[in-house]
Amino acid sequence: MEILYDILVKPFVDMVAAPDFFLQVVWEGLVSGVLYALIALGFVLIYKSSRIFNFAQGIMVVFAALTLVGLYEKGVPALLAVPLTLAVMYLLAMTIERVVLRPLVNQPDIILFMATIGITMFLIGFGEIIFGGENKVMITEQLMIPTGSYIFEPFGGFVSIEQKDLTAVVGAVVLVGVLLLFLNRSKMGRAIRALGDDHQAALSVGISLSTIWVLVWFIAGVIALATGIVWGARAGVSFALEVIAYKALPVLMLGGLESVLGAIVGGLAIGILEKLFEIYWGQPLLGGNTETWFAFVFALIVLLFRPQGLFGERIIERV
Amino acid sequence: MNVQVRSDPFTARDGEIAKGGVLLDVRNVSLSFGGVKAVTDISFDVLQGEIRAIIGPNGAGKTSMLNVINGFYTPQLGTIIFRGKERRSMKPHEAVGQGIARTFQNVALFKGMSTLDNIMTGRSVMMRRNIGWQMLWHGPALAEEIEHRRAVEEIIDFLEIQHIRRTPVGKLPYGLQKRVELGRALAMEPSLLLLDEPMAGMNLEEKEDMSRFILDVNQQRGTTIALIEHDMGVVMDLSDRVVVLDYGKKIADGVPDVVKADQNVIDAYLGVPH
Amino acid sequence: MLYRTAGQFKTSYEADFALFPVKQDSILLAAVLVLAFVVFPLTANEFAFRALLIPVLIYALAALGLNILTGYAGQLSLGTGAFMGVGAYACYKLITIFPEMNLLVAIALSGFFSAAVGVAFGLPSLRIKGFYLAIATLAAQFFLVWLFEKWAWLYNYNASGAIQVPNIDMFGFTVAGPRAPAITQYYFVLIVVSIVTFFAINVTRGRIGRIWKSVRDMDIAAELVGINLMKAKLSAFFVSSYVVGVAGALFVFAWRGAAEPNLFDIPLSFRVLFIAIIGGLGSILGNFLGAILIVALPVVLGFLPDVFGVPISSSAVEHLNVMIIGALIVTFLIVEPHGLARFWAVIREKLIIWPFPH
Amino acid sequence: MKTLLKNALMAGALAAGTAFAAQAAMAQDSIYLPNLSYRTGPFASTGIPLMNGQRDYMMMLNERDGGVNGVKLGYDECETGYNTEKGVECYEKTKADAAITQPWSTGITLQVLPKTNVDKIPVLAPGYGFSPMADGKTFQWAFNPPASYWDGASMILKAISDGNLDNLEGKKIALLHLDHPYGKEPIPLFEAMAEKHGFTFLPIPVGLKEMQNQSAQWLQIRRERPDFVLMWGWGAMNAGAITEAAKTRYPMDQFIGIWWSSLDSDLKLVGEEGKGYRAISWNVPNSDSPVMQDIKKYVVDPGKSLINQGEGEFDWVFYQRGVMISMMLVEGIKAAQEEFDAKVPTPEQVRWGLENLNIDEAKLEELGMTGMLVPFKTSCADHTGHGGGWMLEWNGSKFEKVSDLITPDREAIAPLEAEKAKEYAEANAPWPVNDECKM
Repeated sequence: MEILYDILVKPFVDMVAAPDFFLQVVWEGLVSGVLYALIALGFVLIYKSSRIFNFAQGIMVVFAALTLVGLYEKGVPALLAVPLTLAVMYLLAMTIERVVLRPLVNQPDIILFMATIGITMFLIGFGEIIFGGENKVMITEQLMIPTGSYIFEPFGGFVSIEQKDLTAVVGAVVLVGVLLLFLNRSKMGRAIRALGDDHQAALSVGISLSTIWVLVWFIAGVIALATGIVWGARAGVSFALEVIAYKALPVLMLGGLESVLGAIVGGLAIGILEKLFEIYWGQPLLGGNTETWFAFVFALIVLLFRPQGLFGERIIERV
Repeated sequence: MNVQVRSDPFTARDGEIAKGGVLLDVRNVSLSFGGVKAVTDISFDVLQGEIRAIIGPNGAGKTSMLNVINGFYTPQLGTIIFRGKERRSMKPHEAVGQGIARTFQNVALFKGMSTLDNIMTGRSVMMRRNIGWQMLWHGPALAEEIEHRRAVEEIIDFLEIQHIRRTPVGKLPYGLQKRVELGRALAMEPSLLLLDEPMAGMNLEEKEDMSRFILDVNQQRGTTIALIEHDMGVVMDLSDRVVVLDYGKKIADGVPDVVKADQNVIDAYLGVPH
Repeated sequence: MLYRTAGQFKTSYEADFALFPVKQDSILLAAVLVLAFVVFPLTANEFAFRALLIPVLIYALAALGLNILTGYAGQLSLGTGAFMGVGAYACYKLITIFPEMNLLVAIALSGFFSAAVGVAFGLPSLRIKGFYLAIATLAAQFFLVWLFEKWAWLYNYNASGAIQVPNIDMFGFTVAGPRAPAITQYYFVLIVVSIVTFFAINVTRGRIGRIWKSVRDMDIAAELVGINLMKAKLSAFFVSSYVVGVAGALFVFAWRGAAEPNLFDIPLSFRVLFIAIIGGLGSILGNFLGAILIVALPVVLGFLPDVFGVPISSSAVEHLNVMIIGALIVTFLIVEPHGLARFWAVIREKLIIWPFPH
Repeated sequence: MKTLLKNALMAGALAAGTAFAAQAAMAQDSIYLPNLSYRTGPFASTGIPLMNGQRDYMMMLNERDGGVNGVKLGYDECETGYNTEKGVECYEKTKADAAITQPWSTGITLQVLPKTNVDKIPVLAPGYGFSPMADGKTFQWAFNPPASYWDGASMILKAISDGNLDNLEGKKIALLHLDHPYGKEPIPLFEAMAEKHGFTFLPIPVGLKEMQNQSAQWLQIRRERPDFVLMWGWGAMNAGAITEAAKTRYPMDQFIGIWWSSLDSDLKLVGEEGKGYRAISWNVPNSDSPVMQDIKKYVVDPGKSLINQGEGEFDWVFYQRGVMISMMLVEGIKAAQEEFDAKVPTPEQVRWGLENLNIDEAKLEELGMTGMLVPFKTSCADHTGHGGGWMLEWNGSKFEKVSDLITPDREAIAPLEAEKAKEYAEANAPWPVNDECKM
């Protein structure tokens, strides 16, 4: 009985007993969730337009952040380093399109997926040769990101909100907004969406496939840079950052591989839920560190009931 | 690992039905997908040993009907009686167990496998040596493999596809793929064979070959056949009886000459608005 | 002319079902077996055993297991490493609980543990397909590795959380543990791998193999020719995880000698997946070719700077190594997406008709 | 294009086959000292300065003195990326010619440990590895001078209790540790001490994937309100923890790390906010000491060093610790050369040398390292030396020594070491024990 109490009742009692702490947990989860959502967004864009499950999104985050910091260390002013990094990401998108994607058109999904793992390994080796393996400090202040923190004191406790986390959240919202505007309003954006729906149809309206692919990979690169800046501001920039790419995968499962909205909602939901689970169930009952698997198991369970994910389209099988 | 449990694949189709008896009886079947009606209140029967055609314009619900018969879809209303036994819902592989085999409108072969292997999969249901024997290969597993290989080679000879035995079917032209698919269905030794547009996309010569195969199967093997086909000439020549569907409803049923003269059928094919 | 098949006729189905209907293939296999059983043991030094021969065999076996699932049955899995872990921990527990147990028996039994876990995590495959399933197998990957860390019973409450292989004797030879000579371990691995490979070849070319392949090529059609999808998929998970589990047990007992939980983490899964894909999905031979490439390449690359006298630091070699393997994967996928096995098949075709161009 | 690539692949395969036959042979007048380094992977940031220090000291000796007693020091790195599998591969690759193996990770050490009994190669794992390795009778080939993790744990407890562990009664002490053999090493000692002295011990593991995002762990710390947080962190984990500590407003003066959590660049991430953070260490950097000046003169200034001078790596605790580690190895070799009158001592002779190290104040002075390392002495029964350590404190821009020498409570640790060593030997029976050692 005691175990049932610990599982079913005590966590909620704890939540109510220390509401300020609960709020802090939710906030921390939300911030992680925003980052997961950003990475998942990069995945979704590429998947939508080219059916490629881009495993390299994680290393692109590291690569973008390292390029930014590396350029700054070489003496480039921070505000100039950002557009230069974007140029590098564009170059990367172009190279990937030319060298990898174009020769692999029409290959099965798994082959393309493996190719992105190949790209990941290549970029890891390449990045370490160029930038070295040391931890680097994100140039937070130089980019004019505030570094203080706001302290709120509700319910007699305190909730501390880092300004850079807040900036990350606001920045992500703006980025997503711009992206949605672009996808829905601009000619290019509509082309990308058309490509997601039907390759042939998109081609028949006269849009070059390679132009779109370069563009999409470049947008994924922009998202990667944004992710790299905010995440790097939290914990420094190093190759260990690459592992957060895995966290985007359950988000995709939950949100559906093709849904922008799904990536955002899925990311936030997983960020918050895994934190709550870890703090209120994982640490007291399971010895902690449940964040490594919680998101996957949670997404798996949801998927068993909705195989297409929360926002994916229902699949009707036909012969 | 027994994929299919059946006492003896070759004889026990509980209660053989004499030629001319009712093999399959479809009664008042309705099927819809989320409010869209595919098939409404359809009844017809298939007699032992006949060739039964199901025709109708595009979207009439023909393929849905076949899917209901072999258990891929479960109808919301109505019953299916096969060999005198009523069923409501079943899995497709169970329908195969009862002796229903089919081919598909868009060829559904296993593209990575050879012609021989494709047809051999039709025998999977009848093969029963467990994984232990399979691992060793020699002994009973090999004997079983050879026994079924013989049956498959007979089908290969019958369909005149010896020369493509080892070719991966993905590389075959469309007409041959259709033939291989027929071979796979035959390998299941069905008592009811469902053919979904067996001649779609074929040239005249190929159509003639296919017609000959269908007639041979029906006459030499005594297999009952239900087929969907668009080519009216073929349908009228081949089939014993025809059922006509339009917008998911049955509009005519009878021997070819009667159906051909039916005003509803003519209207449906000419597209007279309802 | 060397590889002429003309004039070799089959007069019975038995002959046609022989493992190698073409005589030259059998000769080649015999040559490879002689090489593996006689020549290598006579010539290899300890480093060659431990850094090349033993790992190639074990990785090939793991890839073979994965290939059954992904290459034959079409179910992509990213959790191979964790299933190897299940095999390894099961074997460790069996050996420490029953110290008298023969190691071969323990390894054979430990496969069943990973098979059971594999089936449990294979259940979602009945509802989830493609990449969704691949991500779902990551749930197994991360959860199991976490469990290896947290469930102290698994590693007998060792303070370090690692498992250590004791010295194990079998028929008067020390086959596992720090005292085991490399050559004994090599033979041990070689025998297990040969047997499992023989079984795998037979299973994949018979009825069960056809069922798996039909599910891979078109699962709906497979169901409509009477194949029970649930049994087909779960049996693939079972057999695949069994082989992977055996490979995992060998991995720790016959090669590494000790293991910590994060050894079985995602990089191992990817490594095995690379081998299976570069070797060729849906091929048995490919696993061995892939393993030779992926295992040997870094070792060889590590030696190259010394050989050519290029002064380059070992970390730079490592970076280059990662880059080269990444580039190689991409190159292979572009040049021959069906892997080394297809590469060999093409060469063989050419040899058969040689010296004529067509 | 495709045919071209195919041909290239075939040619590559051929070249690879022939290249494999060759192996680097070592010249007679040098001693091969491989180091299983990690300059790549998630732990590279901590590995690089250590490796640089090790390398530069040996290079300096080769440049300044022509090696030791006329024998060049053949320092060589084999890259592991802190990956156990690669580590074992490196061990196998280097062991044929090696006089020593330096595994550089507790995981690799544990794997290599049983093999060294058979291969007869000494393992040098200064300040890491398995704490019971101190028992030299059981672990004949393993050395972890000048202090083990259990020593470190004991020293930290001493420091926070003002020398009397009973002062900790009723207190709560959290151990933030990497969820890896290394991070779990001190747990048995802390558990034993908690029971003996009545404090609550709370281990908080940080998974390898969670190193950069420790918010869950720090939320737990905020909820549990421990009186002290001790850290067994490594690589990216240190920086993550210190950032989170600053963010959670956890008092820095109650936050103490083991020696591997004292990397300057980690603390530079937080700068002023990390002020007051302490770490126990058995070495103290002193860039003006004669030895460092020689390294500067012979290695750094001629541009032969790999250090990042812009970051001030030369002054870092870790870089100079690497120097100390190489010194211990070289002293072992020197001892072996003298005892056996051998120019290039065999691995067995090096083992004797490491078993008879006597690094006292006089020796340190002679080497130009006064005050840079705790003095210690090894024997056949004691492979650690248990020299003790000092507290270093981060002052916002660098680490400063803030305590006198703290020594571990050997009386409390020794029985535990003996017990665990015995357990280990039993679990790995038959395990050879050095019966000749009568101490």
